[in-house]
Amino acid sequence: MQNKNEITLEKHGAVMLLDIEGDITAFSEPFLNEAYKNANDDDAKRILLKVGDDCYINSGGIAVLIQILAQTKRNNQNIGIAGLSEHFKKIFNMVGITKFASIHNTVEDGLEALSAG
Amino acid sequence: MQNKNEITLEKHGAVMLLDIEGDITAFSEPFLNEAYKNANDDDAKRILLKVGDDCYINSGGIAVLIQILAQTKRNNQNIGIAGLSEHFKKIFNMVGITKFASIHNTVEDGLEALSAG
Amino acid sequence: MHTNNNRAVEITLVNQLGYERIAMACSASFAQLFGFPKNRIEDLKTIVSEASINAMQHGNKGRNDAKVKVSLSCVEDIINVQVSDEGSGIEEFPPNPDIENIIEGREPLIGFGLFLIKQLTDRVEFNKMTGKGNMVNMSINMKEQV
Amino acid sequence: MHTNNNRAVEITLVNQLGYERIAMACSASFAQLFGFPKNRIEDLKTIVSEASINAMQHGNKGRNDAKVKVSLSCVEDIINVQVSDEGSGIEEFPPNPDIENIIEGREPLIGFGLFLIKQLTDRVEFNKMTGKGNMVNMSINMKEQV
Ligand SMILES: Nc1ncnc2c1ncn2[C@@H]1O[C@H](COP(=O)(O)OP(=O)(O)O)[C@@H](O)[C@H]1O
Ligand SMILES: Nc1ncnc2c1ncn2[C@@H]1O[C@H](COP(=O)(O)OP(=O)(O)O)[C@@H](O)[C@H]1O
Repeated sequence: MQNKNEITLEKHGAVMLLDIEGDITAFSEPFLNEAYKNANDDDAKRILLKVGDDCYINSGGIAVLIQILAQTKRNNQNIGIAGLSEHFKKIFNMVGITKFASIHNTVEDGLEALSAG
Repeated sequence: MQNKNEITLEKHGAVMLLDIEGDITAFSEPFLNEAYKNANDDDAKRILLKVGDDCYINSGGIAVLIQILAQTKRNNQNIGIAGLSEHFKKIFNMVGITKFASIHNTVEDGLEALSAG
Repeated sequence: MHTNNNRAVEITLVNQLGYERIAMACSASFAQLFGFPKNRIEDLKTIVSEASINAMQHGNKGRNDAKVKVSLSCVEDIINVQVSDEGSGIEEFPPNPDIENIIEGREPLIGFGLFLIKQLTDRVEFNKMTGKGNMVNMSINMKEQV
Repeated sequence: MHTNNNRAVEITLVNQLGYERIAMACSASFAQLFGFPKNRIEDLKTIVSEASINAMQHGNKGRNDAKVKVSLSCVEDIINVQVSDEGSGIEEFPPNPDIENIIEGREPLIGFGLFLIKQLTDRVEFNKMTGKGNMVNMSINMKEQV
């Protein structure tokens, strides 16, 4: 079962990029929390999540992401998401995630916007 | 149902390229026969079949192809196939199609080999 | 489980998270056969996924001897998909989730599955009871209704 | 049709050419869940396709009220797939096709389906009879045997 994620952290100037490999489901919770904790240990104020445009995201994964968004809000962090397919852009908009995270077509766009913001 | 093929004929010097869109199954018989007839009307002596590397080929399609190969053999035509995935290269080899048609990775390779041959 | 012979495709899955992907792949392939466009196939995959996960977790309550059944048919550019479990249906429908309330901790983090199903289907009936348990009956049109 | 509760996934298809693609997509997704490599997934898709087409054409003789059942399980890196129809099995096994003879018109153009099944499986049993008809029982290992 492909129930794990590989998440690579990469510092790009003031932005911490979390490059997430794999699907985003309830199983992603420990992996995303660990990566977010590591970003915090590095005192990241601007975070960009990168997902694969062919990854599978379900409501369990959406819940995990919202938990992260609740924390970034409390911690006054700026967070963006890059790489979503058109379908999941639509869904993230429906669910309201776009009120708490900016959506970017590419990692480059996201890094640029977050660096400026 | 995707039970049809679009086959485009293109003359490349001495070689007639039959670019086959769609899956190769028993349903392909009229489309392939028609395209082969058109190639013959043009007096083609060297024929390159191009298939999509993600197309679905089943034993019904293999039978249709073998019928074409029987005719190219009788008509002293030189025939090649380009674009097959690794899986279907293996299968065409298992079945013995490679004894009657040359297999090429790309259309360019196929055109070059058939032009020379 | 009740067998309806007019259904074009029926899939029975073990009650294990992850297997919803198989129902998704099956549904996508089915929709492709009928020439559905990519965006509608994505919608179909999501509703099948969410309904199957709910069937596994809430309907069958995680019991590993239970089954989830997904059945598909297509009539006149409309795909109908039914997802059945061995439970007794939704007892209380949660309100649509309000993300601002959730983020502020004023509302529990639930209800996204049903919300997505309601948003992405063109027609949906919950809590249809069959001989063997609960079923959700969903339809999706080839063309998105605006 | 006989229901074996140990099967992880069961798919029932209408008896119509083209629907074998749904069983293929389902099998591919199943094999992915278990981490099968791409080449073995392609082999699995081909054997499922060929066995399903044979079930539709020869087993169910094209009858459109008949069904084809495909069931999948995975134990220790081996996927087992059973394809059932409502017929009475293969009456006479054709020899492996000899393409030179076929091209020269000395042999009929048949036998490729069974040939591919025999070549691509690691184990196969034809003509297993069930309560409802004929079944072909095929296994494929995660790693190709050399
Ligand atoms: N198939 C089902 N059987 C019984 N109850 C269900 C079923 N599907 C959903 N529910 C109920 O509806 C609630 C909301 O479901 P959903 O929107 O998917 O969110 P979540 O799964 O996060 O709770 C569930 O918590 C459950 O109580
Ligand atoms: N499920 C089946 N039920 C009955 N007969 C079958 C079945 N599968 C195959 N056969 C028999 O075996 C023969 C060879 O099958 P196959 O190798 O697939 O080639 P083809 O379908 O081209 O005849 C068929 O012609 C048929 O007589």
